[in-house]
Amino acid sequence: MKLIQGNEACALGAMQAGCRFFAGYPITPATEIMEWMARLLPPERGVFIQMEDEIAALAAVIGASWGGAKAMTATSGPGFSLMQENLGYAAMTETPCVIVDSQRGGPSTGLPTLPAQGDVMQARWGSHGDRAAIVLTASTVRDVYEVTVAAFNLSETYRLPVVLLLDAMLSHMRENVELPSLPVVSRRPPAGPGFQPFAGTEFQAFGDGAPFVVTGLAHAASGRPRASDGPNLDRMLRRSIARVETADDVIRYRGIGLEDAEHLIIAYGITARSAAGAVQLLRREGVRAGLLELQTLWPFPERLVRVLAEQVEDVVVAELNLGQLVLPVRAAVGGAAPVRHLGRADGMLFSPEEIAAAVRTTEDREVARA
Amino acid sequence: MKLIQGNEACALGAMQAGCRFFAGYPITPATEIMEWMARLLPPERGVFIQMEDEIAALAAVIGASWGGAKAMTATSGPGFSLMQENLGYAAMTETPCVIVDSQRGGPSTGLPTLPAQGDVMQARWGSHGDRAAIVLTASTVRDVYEVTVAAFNLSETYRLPVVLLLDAMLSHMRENVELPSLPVVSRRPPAGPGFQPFAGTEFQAFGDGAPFVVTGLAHAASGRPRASDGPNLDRMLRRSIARVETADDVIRYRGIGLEDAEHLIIAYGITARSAAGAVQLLRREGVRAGLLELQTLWPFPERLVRVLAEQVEDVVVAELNLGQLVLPVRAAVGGAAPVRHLGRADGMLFSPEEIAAAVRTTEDREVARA
Amino acid sequence: MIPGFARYAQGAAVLHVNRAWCKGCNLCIAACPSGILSLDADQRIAVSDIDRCIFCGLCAVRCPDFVFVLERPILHPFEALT
Amino acid sequence: MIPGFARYAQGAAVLHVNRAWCKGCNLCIAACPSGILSLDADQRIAVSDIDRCIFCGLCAVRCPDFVFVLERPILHPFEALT
Amino acid sequence: MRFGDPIQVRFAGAGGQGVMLAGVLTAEAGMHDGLHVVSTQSYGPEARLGAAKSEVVLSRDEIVLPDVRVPDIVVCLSVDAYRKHGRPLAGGGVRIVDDRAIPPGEEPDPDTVVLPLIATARGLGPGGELTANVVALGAFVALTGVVTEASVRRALRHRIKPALLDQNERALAAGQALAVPERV
Amino acid sequence: MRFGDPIQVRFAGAGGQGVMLAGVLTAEAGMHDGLHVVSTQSYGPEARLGAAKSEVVLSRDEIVLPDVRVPDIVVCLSVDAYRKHGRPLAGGGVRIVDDRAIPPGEEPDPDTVVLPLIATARGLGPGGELTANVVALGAFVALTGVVTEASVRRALRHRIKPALLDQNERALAAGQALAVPERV
Amino acid sequence: MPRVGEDLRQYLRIEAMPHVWCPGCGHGQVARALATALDRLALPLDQLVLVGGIGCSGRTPFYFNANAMHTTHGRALAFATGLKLTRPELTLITTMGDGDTAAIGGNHFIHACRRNIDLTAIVYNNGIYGMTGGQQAPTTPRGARTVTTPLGSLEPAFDIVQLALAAGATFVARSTTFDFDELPSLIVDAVRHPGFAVVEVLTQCPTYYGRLNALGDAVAMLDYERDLTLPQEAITKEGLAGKRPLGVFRREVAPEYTAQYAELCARQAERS
Amino acid sequence: MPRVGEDLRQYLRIEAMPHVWCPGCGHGQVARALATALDRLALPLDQLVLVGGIGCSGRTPFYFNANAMHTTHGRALAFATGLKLTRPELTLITTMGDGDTAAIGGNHFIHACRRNIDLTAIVYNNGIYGMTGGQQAPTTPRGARTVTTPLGSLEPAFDIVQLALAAGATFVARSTTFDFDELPSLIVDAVRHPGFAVVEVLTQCPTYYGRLNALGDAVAMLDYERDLTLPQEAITKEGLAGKRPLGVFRREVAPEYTAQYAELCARQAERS
Repeated sequence: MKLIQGNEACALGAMQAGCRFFAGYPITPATEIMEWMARLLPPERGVFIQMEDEIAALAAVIGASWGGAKAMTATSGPGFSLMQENLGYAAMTETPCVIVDSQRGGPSTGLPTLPAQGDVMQARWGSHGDRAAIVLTASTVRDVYEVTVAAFNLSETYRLPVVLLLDAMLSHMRENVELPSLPVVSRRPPAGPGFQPFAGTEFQAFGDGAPFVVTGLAHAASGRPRASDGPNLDRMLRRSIARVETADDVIRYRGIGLEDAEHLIIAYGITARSAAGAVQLLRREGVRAGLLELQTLWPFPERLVRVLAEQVEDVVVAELNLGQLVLPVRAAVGGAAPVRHLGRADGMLFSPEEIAAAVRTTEDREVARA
Repeated sequence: MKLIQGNEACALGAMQAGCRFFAGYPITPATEIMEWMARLLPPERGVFIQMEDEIAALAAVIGASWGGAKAMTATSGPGFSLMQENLGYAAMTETPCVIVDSQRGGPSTGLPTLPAQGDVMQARWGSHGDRAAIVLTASTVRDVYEVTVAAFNLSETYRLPVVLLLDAMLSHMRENVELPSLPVVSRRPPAGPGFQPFAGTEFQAFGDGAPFVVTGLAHAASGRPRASDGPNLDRMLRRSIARVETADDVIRYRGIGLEDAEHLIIAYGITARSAAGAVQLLRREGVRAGLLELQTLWPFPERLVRVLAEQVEDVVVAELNLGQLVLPVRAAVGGAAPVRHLGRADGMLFSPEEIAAAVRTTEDREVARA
Repeated sequence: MIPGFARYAQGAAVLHVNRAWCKGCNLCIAACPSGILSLDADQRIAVSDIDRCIFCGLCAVRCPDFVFVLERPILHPFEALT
Repeated sequence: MIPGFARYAQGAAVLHVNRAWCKGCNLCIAACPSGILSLDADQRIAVSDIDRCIFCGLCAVRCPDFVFVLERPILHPFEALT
Repeated sequence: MRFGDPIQVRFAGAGGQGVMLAGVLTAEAGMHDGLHVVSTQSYGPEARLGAAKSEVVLSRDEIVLPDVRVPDIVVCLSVDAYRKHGRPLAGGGVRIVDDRAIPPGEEPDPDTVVLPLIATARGLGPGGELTANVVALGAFVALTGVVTEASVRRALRHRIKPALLDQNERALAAGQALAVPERV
Repeated sequence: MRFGDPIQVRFAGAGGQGVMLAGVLTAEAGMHDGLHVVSTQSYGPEARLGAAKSEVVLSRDEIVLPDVRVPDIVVCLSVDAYRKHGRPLAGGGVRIVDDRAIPPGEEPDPDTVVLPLIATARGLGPGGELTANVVALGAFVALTGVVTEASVRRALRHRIKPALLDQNERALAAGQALAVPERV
Repeated sequence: MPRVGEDLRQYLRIEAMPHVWCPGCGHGQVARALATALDRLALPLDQLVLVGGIGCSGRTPFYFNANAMHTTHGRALAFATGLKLTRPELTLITTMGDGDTAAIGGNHFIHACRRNIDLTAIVYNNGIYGMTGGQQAPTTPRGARTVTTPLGSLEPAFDIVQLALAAGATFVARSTTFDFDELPSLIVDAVRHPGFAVVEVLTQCPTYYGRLNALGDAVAMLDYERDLTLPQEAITKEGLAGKRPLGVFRREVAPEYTAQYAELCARQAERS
Repeated sequence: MPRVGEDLRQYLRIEAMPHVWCPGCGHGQVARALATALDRLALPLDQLVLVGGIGCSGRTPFYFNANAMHTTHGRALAFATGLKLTRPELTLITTMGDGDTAAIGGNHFIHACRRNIDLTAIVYNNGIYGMTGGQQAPTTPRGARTVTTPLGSLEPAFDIVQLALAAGATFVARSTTFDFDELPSLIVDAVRHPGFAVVEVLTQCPTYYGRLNALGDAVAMLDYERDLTLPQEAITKEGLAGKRPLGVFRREVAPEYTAQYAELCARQAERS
């Protein structure tokens, strides 16, 4: 049992997952991840470097990944905004890597030391064009450790940049945790000769075999550019998206009281703690509330949400923003139940009571109608 | 009557709207906007400058706006990704300015010369944190001119960065057009003494009155930073979002055959042309199709879409991406009608026949069910 | 009298001290040739004996916190430098 | 014989020319001391009189398109430079 | 008009052969003729190398699709352009190809008119080869009647520097003359 | 325990007075006592200037809310910290304040225990003032019993450099001694 | 009766004080030098814009009674470029730290040097990131400890002056917070210079740089600054002896961008 | 029997040829010089990575039979940094244009110069943006015409060599496409140099720069390059007479980053 900070748990999770390259740039509230990696990597002969900006940090991470290293960077909103171009490059080149965004109040410089969940849509849609995306989050320091390992594993399995969303509270708070050893997915080398670097999810680093090409232009399975072959790109993008959307290990979530819930709360990250508290409060009052805590935000678990929505009277989405994940929730629910949004961008957490009150309001409405 | 390119129409619209500052950086397919502005601005004593990158281009535009100039930049996906941090700054500082993104096949360097509509979500959600957003698009060269003027007008009215989404086809194609003189919204100076630069939508440039503060940190109405006052930020963001969401001049659209449509096609930008062709084809066959062409993508016209969806049997969303605007459409429709998505990321346009076929498929299904 | 400032007079010359802005960094103390400055228990600057002040202004030019304002009839050589 | 290359022989010395890569820029023509290079109607390089070729290799070192390959028994002074 | 509505036209050639201008002139002429027009063209490296193209759609109605998929008329000025952009062609369409642009040993399709466009341009005096595009435009006008000669001349006056106007007008006439015997 | 569950504790003081460490030591001691703990603290300029704080939540159950809104116990080491973070306090709570941290002329609230924490630390010898946080922690342990002395000592051994351990252990004891007469 | 310091209070936004900087931070001394310079320049404050980046030094504009534009990290000069081109009559001074200027903002810095727009850039160089808690800067000397180089930095540091000179800045100077007499004069000269002017100021961060490198408190760090540097006039023929030179390294009148641009517009307007 | 040029074909990815560059573009000549240098270096091609940026020159890696990483605009050196740190045994050469290097990529360039990681940066400087159609570059000479400076550029141009020197690069050289004999040798020296090496190559863009500035075709532009420059050994005491010097400007062995880092790891690993 150790008392550690969320950012430290993230660094320890990365090391456990086999991360051997970190490039970063200072920014509150993510900086401590970098500071920990600066200490943890050299003894393992891993590489730590502080780059000149966040753009360069992600560029270096992608370069390192093509050198064969599991690689990570960590930042917050402003830096994450700067990384969007290279995030798209990582997606286009199917580069495994992990990008941590510890969310703070925004937009812009905003509320640098206060927590938020305002980058949830950006994490999926912040780069231009279409791409496959995996975006994870966590609600406890223990989860941060575990989800960081999962981020690396999924990144390797699907050859994708994986985004892990933390927040200023989770990054900076300390909690007592046990950190178990967890299964780690290794990078899969080419199965045999005639390897095509963009045909599947096997991976060959530069220098480990026949020379090949990596480009952010649309490209063939060989990697060579096909900059005006649209149908080829369309095919490759759909394949990459289908990989994650049909997978059975990508959607991570946790349920409380879902079996008999009449009122569904959907929450994620730090807000899931408050939501769990709200379920406790409500259940004590005899209100059958349930919590769906999403650890995977993207690909959005459409079917799961739809199925649950069909079983309840109403849905409350609580998040520390002015309406982000509620959009795919509404699209998924598709009228199966009324969806109510509870959002804030004031740098504060929801209290369990605030979420419970929102559920009670929908409940009251039911009663009034009945 | 003139034969002009979409990019030229954009530059001419900007000049007509009173744009007197342009900063840009070369990128296909937006570059000609910059080239035209380099010629058009100096004779009007407007400022043109090519900056060192897209980040600097938008920074300079924001700086110029605070100098009192109506200001614009133009780019494509990769540059637009780089602008996301400063786009958030413009939103946070309520800076009027116009950002043109001529979309090309993506992600990353992608298909640099081919059209796409893959930045539709990014234009709304690409920067970290919550913000008010206005995003427009156009489907003809004539519209490009007019919507560019509208972009400036809305930007001034609501003190917001406005994004105008073009695409490689529209930017580069020439069409015969008449370019009328259009009403122009001027920047509104402070009404009287005791002016608070962030209390309303009046605007004072630096040097035109008492000194004041502009910052990307959360701030008071005076502009002075309140970097840990979350409730203040929450209030200011909600106010700014409410301004555009309750306005009656922000939502621009065009309908074809909506009066009696049984099948609703939702399309925008270059795809709206194909969709209009599809409506023609279908109507000739006796299928009552209608087109909702959105010129305003964000704020998303939820009520409009909901109302229309309630009147039809089904909805087809056609767009040159793998599923973007369909998300808010689905959320707005909320089960009122089945929503089918027709997307592509192959750098090609839909033919009218392809869209018509999608509508027919839903129609056939109806028949089969009946 | 400057509002909010403590006032230490030596005849017509006055040393005004804005204790509210002092952060206790010691820079003025090290700079003072007369050794009349020190930190009190609140870690804020205190003037012990204004009669020994030579009104050189070094405290003011060294202070990162705009704590000191000097008022005196004759310009001191250092003054041109501030 | 290099596949895809036209072959111009002068005894044991051979000038191989890959016309498919030629873009007609004139750089080799200007560089050729013997004046035996020109563009044909397709705006691609043509060798008019291989017997006047001195096999200096200037065409090859000037060509931006990797069009020329020289083959010859004795190293020419320029060769060390390529 | 022998072609349907909309009419789709493609000019193809090497970068520098002026196919972009040919397209713009055609579109502008169509505009003067009272038609709706859209023109598009290659961009980037493609536009600078061997197989650039520009395309024009002309119609009495508003134009739905700006891009050309199966043109009614194709004009080709280089071998690469012919190979890359010479096909497909709509039924009843016309392909106008420079006599040096047919790959050696290849037989042109029956719907092809082969003309010495570049040679004719060269014959117009120094710098004449730069007007091969306008010679081709002349042949296109004469052969298809898609746009009127008067409108093409008006477009020329608008788009061509005064110093070069005379030469381009002569090129247009030469192209028309070239095509008269071939009128389809 | 006289407090509810969870117990919320706040340490406040100027940057450099070690309130961050006090919070971490408390949390770690709570962990050794078998409790669930969460600790948080000020960041950025706030943490370096006059009114920094660190907070700890301790509970027998999993902790829902990591942030402290109305603490049960507040420890204040500076005037600015007292002004900014000294209130509110939960009913039945305790406020432990250094005797120099009460603003001059102000009367402390009745739920306040005023102790010479910094003066006591200074009395521990050279560098002693740097252990005011641990003196405060000793008083906190003695007054509230929220965590056990044994666990605090274990946390000290883990977090304090060996060279400074003895001094800190003496500071802890001094704080405890200071508080004994005040036990609430 | 003259009041030393009182004149400076009018340049401050009193309600924003005390400032955010740590005890003994040199940034306050730079701010005082700037206030002194403004006093000598006698500029109308409503025609002055201080443009700050992100980081400790970027907050400077908040404390002045002039226009303040607090921008994004590294981009102050790009914002200032747009503003100055639009309003050449305004006086613009940027306040940026070493990370802001030379890490994330390095590109905008060298381009501003190149373009020669009439702006003044004050570069606060304390060799470390303060706001985020003591990370390596591109000006951190090789071997120095920061929280991201716990065993000492492996990277050579930038010489901001050399970079500015190579990039084409027409006024380039260096001073320190020790040199309370020189610094305001250099700022005055820089602002008066009709072109792009850079003033690098070596300033102390006792909280991080001082603590992590055992350099003592602010008082000791000022002495350290003194010992680390050499005024140009004190350079003997033995050279710098490993010290950093101070003073003005270039002062050269060259075509200024906004003036050239106005001329170009005038020519164009005549034509059309 | 020796074949001039034949040896070079083995370095090319034949199926990717002909390349994308315009007729007479100097980039093909730089590529040939690079192939020649590779031939002399006798590197195993599977241990070589060519890293390109965006723009005409950035496409160079596609035409070589080595590993190719075509990155984002301006960022090639940042990608290369991550790759090289992870795999110090690989040889990395970046191919970037002047806009790529000194406009959008200026910051990564100066930081790469500073860090002294064992990379070679070939900078293709043709004074203009080619891929997008002839816009101003930070290397466009003042007065030169581009499509975004139709009346002539108002901005001074960067001197890439001076920038590299000021930023700390340990090997800095300049050559031209005219100098077909020098250029491959300089690339060989740069690759062999144990640290960060910059080779600036002046190269012609007849399609845009030549046409817009009436400099004639590629042949005329090569003569223009010759007349614009002066080999260092030809510099007389009258100085450069307005010409740009060619040759090696710095060649200095200094601690290389990856070697230092490996040492640091070894020390750390021992400790733990």
